[in-house]
Amino acid sequence: MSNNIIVEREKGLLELERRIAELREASAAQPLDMSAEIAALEQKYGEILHELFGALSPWEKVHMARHPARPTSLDYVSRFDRFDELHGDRHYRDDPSIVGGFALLHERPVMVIGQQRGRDTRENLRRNFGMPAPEGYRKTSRLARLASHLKLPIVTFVDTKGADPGISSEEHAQSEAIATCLQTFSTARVPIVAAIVGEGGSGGALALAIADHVLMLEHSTYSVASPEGCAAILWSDATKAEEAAARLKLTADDLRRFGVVDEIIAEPVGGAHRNAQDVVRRTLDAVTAALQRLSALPVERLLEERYRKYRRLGEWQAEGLEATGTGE
Amino acid sequence: MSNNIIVEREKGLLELERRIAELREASAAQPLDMSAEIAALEQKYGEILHELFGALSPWEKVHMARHPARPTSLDYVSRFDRFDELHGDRHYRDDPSIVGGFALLHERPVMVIGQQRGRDTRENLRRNFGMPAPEGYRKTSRLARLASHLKLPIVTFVDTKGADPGISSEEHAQSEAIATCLQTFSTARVPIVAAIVGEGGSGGALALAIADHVLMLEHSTYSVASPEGCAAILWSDATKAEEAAARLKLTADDLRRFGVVDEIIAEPVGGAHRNAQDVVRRTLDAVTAALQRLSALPVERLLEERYRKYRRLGEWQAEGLEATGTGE
Amino acid sequence: MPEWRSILGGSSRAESRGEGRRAKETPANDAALWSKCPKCGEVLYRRDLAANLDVCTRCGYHFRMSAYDRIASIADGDFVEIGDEIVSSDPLGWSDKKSYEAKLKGDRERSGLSESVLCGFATIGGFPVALGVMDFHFRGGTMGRVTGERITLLLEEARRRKVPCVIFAASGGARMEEGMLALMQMAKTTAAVSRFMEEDNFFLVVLTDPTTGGVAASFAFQADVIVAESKAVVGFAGRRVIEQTIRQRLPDQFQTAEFLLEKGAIDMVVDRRKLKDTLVRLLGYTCHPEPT
Amino acid sequence: MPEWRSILGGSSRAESRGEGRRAKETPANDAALWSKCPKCGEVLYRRDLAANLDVCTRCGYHFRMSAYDRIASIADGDFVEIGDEIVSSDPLGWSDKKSYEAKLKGDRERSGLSESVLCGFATIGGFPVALGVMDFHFRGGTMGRVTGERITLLLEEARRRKVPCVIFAASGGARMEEGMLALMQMAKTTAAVSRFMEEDNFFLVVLTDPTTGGVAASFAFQADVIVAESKAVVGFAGRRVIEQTIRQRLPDQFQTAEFLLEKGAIDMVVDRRKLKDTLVRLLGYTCHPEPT
Ligand SMILES: [Zn+2]
Ligand SMILES: [Zn+2]
Repeated sequence: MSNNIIVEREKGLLELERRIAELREASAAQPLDMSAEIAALEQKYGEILHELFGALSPWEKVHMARHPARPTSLDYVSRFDRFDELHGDRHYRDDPSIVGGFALLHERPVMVIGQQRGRDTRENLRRNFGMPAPEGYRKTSRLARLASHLKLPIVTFVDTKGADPGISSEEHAQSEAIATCLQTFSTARVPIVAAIVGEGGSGGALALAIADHVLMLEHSTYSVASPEGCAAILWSDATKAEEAAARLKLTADDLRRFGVVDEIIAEPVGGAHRNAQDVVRRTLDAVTAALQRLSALPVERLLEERYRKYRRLGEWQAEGLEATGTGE
Repeated sequence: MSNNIIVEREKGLLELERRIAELREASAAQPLDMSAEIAALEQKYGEILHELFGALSPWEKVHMARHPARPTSLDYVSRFDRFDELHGDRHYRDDPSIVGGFALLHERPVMVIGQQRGRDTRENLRRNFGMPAPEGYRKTSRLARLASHLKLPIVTFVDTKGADPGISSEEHAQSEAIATCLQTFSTARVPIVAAIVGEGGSGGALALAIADHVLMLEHSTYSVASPEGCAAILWSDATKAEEAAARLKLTADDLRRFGVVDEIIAEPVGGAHRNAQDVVRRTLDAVTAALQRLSALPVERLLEERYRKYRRLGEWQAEGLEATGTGE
Repeated sequence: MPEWRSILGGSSRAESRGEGRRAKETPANDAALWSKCPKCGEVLYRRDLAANLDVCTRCGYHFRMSAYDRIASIADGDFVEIGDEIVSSDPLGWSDKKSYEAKLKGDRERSGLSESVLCGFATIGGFPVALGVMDFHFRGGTMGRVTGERITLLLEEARRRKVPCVIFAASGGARMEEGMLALMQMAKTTAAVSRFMEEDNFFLVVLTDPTTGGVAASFAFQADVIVAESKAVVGFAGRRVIEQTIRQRLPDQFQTAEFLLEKGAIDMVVDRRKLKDTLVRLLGYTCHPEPT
Repeated sequence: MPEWRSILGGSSRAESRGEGRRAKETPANDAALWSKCPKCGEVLYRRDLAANLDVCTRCGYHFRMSAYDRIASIADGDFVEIGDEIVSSDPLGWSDKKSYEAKLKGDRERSGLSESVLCGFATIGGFPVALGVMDFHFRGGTMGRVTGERITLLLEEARRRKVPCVIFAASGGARMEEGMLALMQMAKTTAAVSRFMEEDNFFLVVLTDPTTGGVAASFAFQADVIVAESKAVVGFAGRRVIEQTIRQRLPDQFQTAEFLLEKGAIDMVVDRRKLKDTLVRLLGYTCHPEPT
């Protein structure tokens, strides 16, 4: 049994999917017209789909964001016109949980950097489940500095449970590595677009998400801590994760409202993996539209607006207790 | 038996030193006037000293530069008005073969960085015989950048056989670490004074020696490779090290002539350790004099002159085969 | 425009804000005059402990210090607070709303603080500085919106005045109850530090016990010079999280200041009793006049 | 002012500089038409080997390539050399003077090169670049005064023309016989790279077998992007020096391009037969016009 409630729920649909496929095959092989039966089944399928996934709770979105079939960073990068991967932090190691390099997106040269988890156990072990070590964050900073030096806009894909919490990561100054990322993205003299495509877990996600324009997929999540972690910290009870998910305001809608996210990419009913190609296409279109707009700005204005954007988050008016920067 | 030919040669003097000390003691304890005997012995001692150490060959200077009693970087730093050591490369390790930090020299705030060997086996193991690992060079770059950021002049002390040639140093990109030092010192926007106080071994020494003003102690050496290494490379015979030492032009006089070194600090007969306090004092005076001069230059001029200085070394006139940059 | 307000009058350790400021060390019963050292077990007379800067007179254990005591121990005299008009509410409407606001209220009363950081201007050994001090007694030093806003204000004002900025960090990380708005303070403070440092200003951070998570991984580890107090626990991930991940107990030394020094992550480890002297020395290098 | 001179006429692999340029692979006897692969033992017809860019047609072993062949394999056509009027003499008066000058003379004759690097301007896939190519066949690719001077000239001229600079490194390190003047070329080339890169120019280095010592530790590892040829040995210290220090044999994989990739030191490892395509792609990212 999967730990993922979305995967569990999908199992009921598998039988229906199999039957539709069989009918289609049969229909193609014989002269009999079965289009009515097929249409009926497909309608039923659509109804069930809506019933199951039409309105997802925050907790369901947490599982959707973690869905093993959900498009990963490389699924997006592979749809760029071209990609040449660059490796390493130049000091210690190439961390496979971060992929990055030069790319062409709709003919525009960019630097792309993403967090990469695996699809299966073997790849997950290699990619450390998408949890970057300090070496990964240092590769990120290096590539961002290189992009700034070469005047290439930066595009990032965020998809991580969080930074790696292992011994050697602490020994190698994970805090410093993430802080340096934040500083590098704050000061990079080129447009930056970030897309939260899966799980956006805490500081380890933010390290790649300081951007002039932040996109977020409809069912992605982005939070100060994982719901499990939050529940453990606040109530010493990880089983209250569902409650924490609701309270953390980690959905795209919430974050758009708070001004943390600038634009939401809609997903098909049932999640991005049900029509990955379309989601990826629309995401890349949105990235390009944002880059087009941002590239027109003089660099000093770009940096000033980036500063103000983050400056506003959590800003307070002196006379009142109400925040001024919580969306609108 | 010591491997150091200077240490060996000094053993003959020990008996004489002991006798002079005894005489002095006796003279102080009893009314008898022994000043004539003492003077005679001291004159003899001076004559022997001159005979043994009056004119050192390059090979003898190699051993003088390696003399275990020769003042090390910390012997100089300890004579600054004040020193606050800063540690670490911020990534992996604090390398004890590099010491550095804020210091006051004749009331002037500076950043001081030096290569530090040990005086005994235990300290040598801790300090890796003064051979920095990449972490040491990264600490150096970090402190040099910090100095440039805070507008503090940089003072370095060079004393190393060379960069550490171990496995982990290669694994941690020693080449990149040294190259980054060279780049950092080339571009630091503050005056830099380097003092070659012991052995200046190859690229591992140069990493701390790109400076606006380079001082060198009279019997220090500074060379493209150790004489032993050079002999092994060219003639596959390390025993020809003495011949290599002569050919490498590694003495202060040679290097002053080539324009690699700007100023020579004289040593007492027998070497710096025979009057360390005086040598240290004169070295620090020379550093301050250089800083005084360099601090008066506008930073753009300082950087331009630093560039030209290294630009000239090995420059050729198009019409001839003679170098233009070999001295003055 | 922020409004200035002096919270400390004289040059002695300020006693003006009531008992609250010695919050955690003070049991509910105000009459309690004794504290027990958690390391060596020594029972210490609280006045002696305070006179020794909350360091155990027997074994040198560093108790967690309140922000007010910290300022009194470091600043020469007056501390002019800024940003104190900015206080927290409950931006997420943390469901059972009362609980978070009640916690804030409780911590305010117990600590005498309005938030987890106190920011302002002072002199240290005669050098004018922007000074920020976090206090673990207020919501575990977590960084919420107000924490980030105050630190940002401090850095912006320090940049305007061209004075060094010194921040004492003490934090359990980002504050859960303010969600992503808390996490975004990492971005905000980092951007402010970057602007401050771009103009060759001196940024000095003192890591105190404990400094972890979002505070460690943002402005704290951006500093020019990073000093840590003896034995302070400093890291990104919490010890429990790591132990759960690797399924084994970590050595005691792990994530201590001394461990970080060896790993090259910080510049120096300093005993609290020598901390002011150290800061004065360090500030002297950049504020020193040219020799004549 | 440097004087320009074209050394390669057509767009095919230049054959104009005589047999010398295939120096080390060619035995003294010019009639020898065969080369043996040191890795798989295959005996290869030299014309086939050349057509395959000096890569063993059986096992993919990369023979060391001459600078002329390299340029022919990478540049689109014309290569306009600069700095060729600068040639080495014996600055130290290397005692038994004849030996060093005789070695230079011998290498010049055998390799057809005047020094260990060939510098000039060319286009790669249509992109104009400054191109420097070191050749291990000339004094083991060691960096002497002329090497450093030519590379510096190249970088200065590339900066003036605002074109990317591509350097193929192949070097045993600094040249002993030129003593400290050779070592100083590390400082000189590094300073030139720093100036070149300060103005947002693109610097690309290809590490070929072997790249060690003073060349690795100066301009080579400063590059924006570092590509290495398959199986190239790259490091600071020589293998023998390390083995003597640690008193044990090193694994074969140690210090190979693939090893460095895993250790994060370089950006990519490329088979020589795909190298030109890779360079064209990489150059395209910075020379690409804005989309309309
Ligand atoms: Zn105690
Ligand atoms: Zn072969």
